[in-house]
Amino acid sequence: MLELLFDPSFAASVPRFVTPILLAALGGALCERAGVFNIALEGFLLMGAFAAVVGSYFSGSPWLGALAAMLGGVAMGLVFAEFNLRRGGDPIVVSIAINILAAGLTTYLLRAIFDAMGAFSDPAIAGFGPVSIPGLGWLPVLGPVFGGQSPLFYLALVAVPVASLFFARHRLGLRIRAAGENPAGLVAGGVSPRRVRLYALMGCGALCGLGGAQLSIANVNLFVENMSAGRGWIAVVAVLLTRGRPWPLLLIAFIFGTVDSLSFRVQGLGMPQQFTDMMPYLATLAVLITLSWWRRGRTANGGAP
Amino acid sequence: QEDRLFVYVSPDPIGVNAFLQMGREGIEAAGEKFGAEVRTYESRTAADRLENVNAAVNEGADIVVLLGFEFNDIVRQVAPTAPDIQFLIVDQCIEDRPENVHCAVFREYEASYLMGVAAGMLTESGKVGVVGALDIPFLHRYTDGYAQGVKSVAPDAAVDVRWVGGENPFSDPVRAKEQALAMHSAGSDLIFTATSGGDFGVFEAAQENDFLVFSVDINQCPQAPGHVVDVTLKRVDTAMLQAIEAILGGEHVMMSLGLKEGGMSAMALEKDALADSQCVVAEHPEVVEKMRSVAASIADGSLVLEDPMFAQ
Amino acid sequence: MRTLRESAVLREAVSWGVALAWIAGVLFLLMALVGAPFGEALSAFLQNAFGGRRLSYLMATLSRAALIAGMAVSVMLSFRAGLFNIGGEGQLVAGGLVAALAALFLPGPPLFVLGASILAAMVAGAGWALLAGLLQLHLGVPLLVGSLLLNYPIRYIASYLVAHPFRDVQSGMVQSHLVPQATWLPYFPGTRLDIGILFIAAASLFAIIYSHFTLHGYHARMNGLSPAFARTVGLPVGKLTLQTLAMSGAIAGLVGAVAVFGVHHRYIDGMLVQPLYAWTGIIAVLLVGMIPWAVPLSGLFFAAIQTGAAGMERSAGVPKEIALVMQAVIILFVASRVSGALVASSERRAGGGEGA
Amino acid sequence: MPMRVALCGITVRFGALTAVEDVSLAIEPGEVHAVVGENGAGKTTLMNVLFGLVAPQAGAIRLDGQDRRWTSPQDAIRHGLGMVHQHFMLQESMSVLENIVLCAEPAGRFGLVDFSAARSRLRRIAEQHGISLALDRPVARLSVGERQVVEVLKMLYRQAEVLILDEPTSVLTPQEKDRLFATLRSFRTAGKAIVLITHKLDEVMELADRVSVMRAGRLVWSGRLSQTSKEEIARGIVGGALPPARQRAVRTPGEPVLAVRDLEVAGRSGAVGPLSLRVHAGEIVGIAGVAGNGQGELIQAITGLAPALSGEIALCGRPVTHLDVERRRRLGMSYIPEDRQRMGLALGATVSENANAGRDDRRAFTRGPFLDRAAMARFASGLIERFRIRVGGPSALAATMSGGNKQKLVVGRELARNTPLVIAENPTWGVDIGAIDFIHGELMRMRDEGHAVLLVSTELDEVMALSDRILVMYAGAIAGEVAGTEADRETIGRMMTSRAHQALPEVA
Ligand SMILES: Nc1ncnc2c1ncn2[C@@H]1O[C@H](COP(=O)(O)OP(=O)(O)OP(=O)(O)O)[C@@H](O)[C@H]1O
Ligand SMILES: Nc1ncnc2c1ncn2[C@@H]1O[C@H](COP(=O)(O)OP(=O)(O)OP(=O)(O)O)[C@@H](O)[C@H]1O
Ligand SMILES: [Mg+2]
Ligand SMILES: [Mg+2]
Repeated sequence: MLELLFDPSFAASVPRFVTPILLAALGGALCERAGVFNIALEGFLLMGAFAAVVGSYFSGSPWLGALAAMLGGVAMGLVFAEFNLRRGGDPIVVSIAINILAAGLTTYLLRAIFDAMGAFSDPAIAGFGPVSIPGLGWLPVLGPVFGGQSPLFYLALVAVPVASLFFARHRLGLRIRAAGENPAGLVAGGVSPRRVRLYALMGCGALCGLGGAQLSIANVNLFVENMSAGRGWIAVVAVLLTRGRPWPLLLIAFIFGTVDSLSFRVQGLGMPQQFTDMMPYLATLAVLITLSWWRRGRTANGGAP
Repeated sequence: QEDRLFVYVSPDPIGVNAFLQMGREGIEAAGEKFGAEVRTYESRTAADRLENVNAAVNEGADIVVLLGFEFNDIVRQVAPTAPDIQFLIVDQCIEDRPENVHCAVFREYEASYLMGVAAGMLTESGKVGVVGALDIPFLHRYTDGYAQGVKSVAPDAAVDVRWVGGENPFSDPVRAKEQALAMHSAGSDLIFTATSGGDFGVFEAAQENDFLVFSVDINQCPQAPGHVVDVTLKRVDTAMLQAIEAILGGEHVMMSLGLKEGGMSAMALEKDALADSQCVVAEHPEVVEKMRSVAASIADGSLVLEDPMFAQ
Repeated sequence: MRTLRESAVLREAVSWGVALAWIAGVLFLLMALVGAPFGEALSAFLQNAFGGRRLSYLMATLSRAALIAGMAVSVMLSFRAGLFNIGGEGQLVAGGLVAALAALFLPGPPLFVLGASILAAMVAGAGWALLAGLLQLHLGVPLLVGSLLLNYPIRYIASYLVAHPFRDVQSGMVQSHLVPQATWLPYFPGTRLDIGILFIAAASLFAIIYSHFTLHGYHARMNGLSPAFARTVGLPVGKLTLQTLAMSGAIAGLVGAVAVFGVHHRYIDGMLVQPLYAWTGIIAVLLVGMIPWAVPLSGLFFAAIQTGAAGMERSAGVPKEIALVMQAVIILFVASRVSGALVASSERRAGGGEGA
Repeated sequence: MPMRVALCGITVRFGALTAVEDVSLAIEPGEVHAVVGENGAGKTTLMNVLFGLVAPQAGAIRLDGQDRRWTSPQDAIRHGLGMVHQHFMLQESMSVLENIVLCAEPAGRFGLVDFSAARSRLRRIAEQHGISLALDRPVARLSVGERQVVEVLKMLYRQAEVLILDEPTSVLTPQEKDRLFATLRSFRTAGKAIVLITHKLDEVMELADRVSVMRAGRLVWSGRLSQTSKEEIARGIVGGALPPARQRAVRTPGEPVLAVRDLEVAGRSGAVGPLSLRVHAGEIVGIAGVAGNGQGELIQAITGLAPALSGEIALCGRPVTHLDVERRRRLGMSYIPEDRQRMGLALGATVSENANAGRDDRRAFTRGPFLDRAAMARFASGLIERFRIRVGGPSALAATMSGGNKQKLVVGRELARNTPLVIAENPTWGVDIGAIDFIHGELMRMRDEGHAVLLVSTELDEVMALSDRILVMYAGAIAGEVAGTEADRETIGRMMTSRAHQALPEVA
């Protein structure tokens, strides 16, 4: 039975679940820390997935596809900034509108550019192949997890410490944190929080774009309308859970990815699909509760907070 | 200049759904043939469906074609209030139908059964898989039909039944691909996919890991040449044309379409098209032979299959 | 003073004009892109949002508006109390599911069954909301996260229940059996609009009165504006939280029941989730800055653009994706315009205080 | 390079309210320019104009004879202006160092902040001015006084030539104040211009070279300190005669109203306590001490805002240790919190809504479950009148009131409850002299009417002026008790700071 769960492809599949969520969540973290309540990650991700296919199809290079994806994400970030930061629209309303916009726009452009209804799959879409990391092959579990994945996975992994360093040490990172915590302090220091938030939104767009690229030119090589399929929302949940801190985000993304990947396999044991679909959310809830119990236990035992 | 209006209401966004696309082709053909203006109303949600049917009535359509059993309740509500309007509901017949409600149903499980037969004959690992978009009764016509077909030729073979699920089950090639990969690495060497937009992902998985798949609705073999064994064919367009003709002729239509009527089929049964279909089954004459003989016995009634949709 | 006010009104009017011009401009561009006739599309939009034979489209808009406004009112109660309850969807599903099952299994005269089922739905909605509240108060899971996460289990539980134990097998769908016909909410005479909207109107009225005129509503709002303040002046913060959540959840449950008894007459998998009633409710509340009396109107606005866009798609040859883009564009411009107006009016109110 | 700043004919309006009207003012290098005036006189607004935070409706800013227009504080900062704001502009989650460099980060490769360069520069500055503060502590754990030091350091770090300090001393201990003043003097010697906003005339007399007095948005007097006197300034501020000095009536304390025994509370740095104290009816017990020595935790435990780890609290003879805030207040407790912005008021609500929150006599402003808005407004108007709160009316938003008026609203609301016990935490923080006198008078009146008053203040003068008994807190414990009549600065100062300089962590 265990073999059925942890079949040979299990370990290798986890990163494919993790990468889009992690990238999008890191983007969301930028916004969260900057005090922009951006729950449009779903729309950003979708636009990124679409732009990746466009870029890759016309250039023949997955890297240019990824670049196009980042630009697509940034474009959505700019729309967000225009309507939230400049015109003062409520961020949640703007987010929902952007999710709708992305769904409509990608479908429309799919038809306009590729003359395709709902889906576009073509050998000319160059996808990311697996990157082999020498010396990892022989490792039992880590080998398949960390070897032979798409380059975007490694990028996402590297992005975690980079983001952590960025918030701790980079001038923009510092300002982003200030914009989220006490923007009046920035104003008093002569820095416009709005400008800082604009940068955060653009960074968020770029990262979500890469997440979308992982979906459409790494996990598969095609675009289907609405193919982000709720992953942006999972990223939103992860961001809210961790309040945008990069290392905990990595943990949550891995829990989510692992459980999700596992839930596919649990179906093979006969558990109804409705329950396997529930698993990642319940696992997250369980982790949350455990963490807060643990934290509470520590403070109650007189430890300094 | 056109004095007739046909309205086609889809239960879901048409998008990548080959079945719904075929419905649109059918209504357009009918419009052309009978000189009617044709409109397509796409629904996204249960509430949209009701609104769209009401709108069709409101616009004074002559024939409203509803694709899918999702419209049962709605037709029951609306049809009596609009006696001049003819409703054709495809995929299910409601009981005690009013005079202006017509129906055409497909017996998808018959064609799926044939896929199962082929899978059972071709499997080397003794294990085959089937993945559906979502665990809904309608898709059991595919999954259960397939499983029965497998068992009929390989009683010891195991059938792994799984679903895409998630937030967007009918349009998630990423999850569908993962599910196919997981099934393949759990031992299945032939996988039947009925996942709508997810099919593309399953095809990719098959090409990358070199296993064989079956698919549904239209000839999808060219999508992944050398990896698609066979597909079930569902002739919504011709069925719609026939039904509309009969309705216009004043009949109270109730059609059930399976292998016998030619409403359902498989590439293996298409004597003319098989050679150019790029389907793998063409390379296995003994499988084609068997499938044709099973199809014949289903058609002549010597083999009776239960509709899995009403199982449980 | 008078000229000041007049010029403010004028400024407001002008800026609305500019926003409308923007919307029109962007839409015109979109229409030109897909080659749809702009004027026809526009009239189709309005016609399909508010017109139709015997106003049937207006009825469709109202029917949708009822559910959206109901969810908006539910969310508003939470938000005004500073409770970021975005679990309305779960509470709605819990309500709808329990309403349908209760109506199927409760014995007794139809009116009693209807009443008891609605009550049960409200209790279920309240219970699901309370669960998120308890998670926050006792297990340290922030309400925002907890309420959001709780949407998923109930959605899948409901899906499982109507896919397996309580499925109407003959229908071939993932749905429960029809509730007894005698419990269906009647239509307004001569229309296809059920009287469910009256329930929602009552709930809205309750919420408006509650928010503006009751002690509890006042306390909840103080808690919403500053939890530290509320604690300091001795408001029972924990109790307020739970009571407000329960109220909010009960209204969401009521909306679920109205959808069952008024519209679908059974619980169909996804019928409360796919139309995004809960999310639309949230943005309807935020659009008008949580001003109670404006919330139902905002719900009507969103319903109108949804039915209008759907109608435009049906009759003017505008593809569905363009209809989607159009909705987004309208929401974006109107959202920023309304927020601007709210800020301006609150500034005026604050500034004008001295002179009054 | 020394710089002359002039404000010419500045006018600022907020809606119908004119906050600053036609004010002209010159700020000379090498001078300390004190700006005084009642709460709401427009001091902060005027300085916000100078600093680019508020755009004036009329008037100009002139630097060395050249007209300037600020589009944001960034312009002002670039031109050498620095401001310490009345309400701190700090990031609680960040360390002291991060706060100081924020917005003026010395960036190295890839825009990474060169913290070590900043650290060594700060160490030099701190040594130069005799300031000590641990740079790596998160600001959330600093006391208000320490936060003030961070704000000053921030300005020093930016090498501002014109320094604006908006009520910098209102939260400092005498020692901290002396140190700040020494720093300011060294600035003056270095030729910098300093604007000091304060409500304490002693400080003006001590440090200022030039004084400007504002009243109701207008500049009523401006000139050299030597040309005026303390009394004259005070008369200028209140616009009339000064209130007579207060006489303390002799009174024997009655029953204990508040009794605290062996109380322990979790604190920012380790547990506070065990503490025991009593407050009797008809007496004011003052708690003196450097901010951050456990006073906050003690008050939180007494009010019920934080749980007690152990020990007992009794109110009017009833144990209340396990009761919530609401029940304690009903039993007879009122509380004037130190933090009026967050705890004292809901800034987004109206004056009336703030005034009526936490009232026990709900019957008086409700009918069944419904509110009697008119009664609420009447009550708020009563407070506005009685406590001379300068605000548009009951329906104005609390956020638009000036700091002093906010404080008066909080004090008014709490005192109007007329409870046996009143807890006042820095009740005159940032309040003008007229209002200080008024609030002190009200607290004395409460005492004279037989209420028990527990006064916590970092302001030694205030504690000494009001208290019948003084408890001194140090390091989470009560370091000593002095009778009010026998109190002198020396004794108390020794108790609260004897080892305080050791407690302040060195510069990291
Ligand atoms: N943003 C604002 N909107 C409306 N009115 C304001 C605003 N800011 C300040 N005011 C009003 O302007 C007047 C001057 O306020 P200001 O803060 O300058 O007073 P101040 O002299 O600094 O008082 P304090 O000594 O209490 O700090 C007050 O009446 C205040 O209520
Ligand atoms: N290297 C950088 N990378 C990304 N963003 C930056 C960088 N440098 C500055 N910014 C951002 O640009 C915005 C404004 O840039 P601007 O050039 O006006 O500031 P600055 O002059 O660099 O700041 P300072 O006040 O320290 O002189 C700031 O909000 C800042 O966050
Ligand atoms: Mg001030
Ligand atoms: Mg610069």
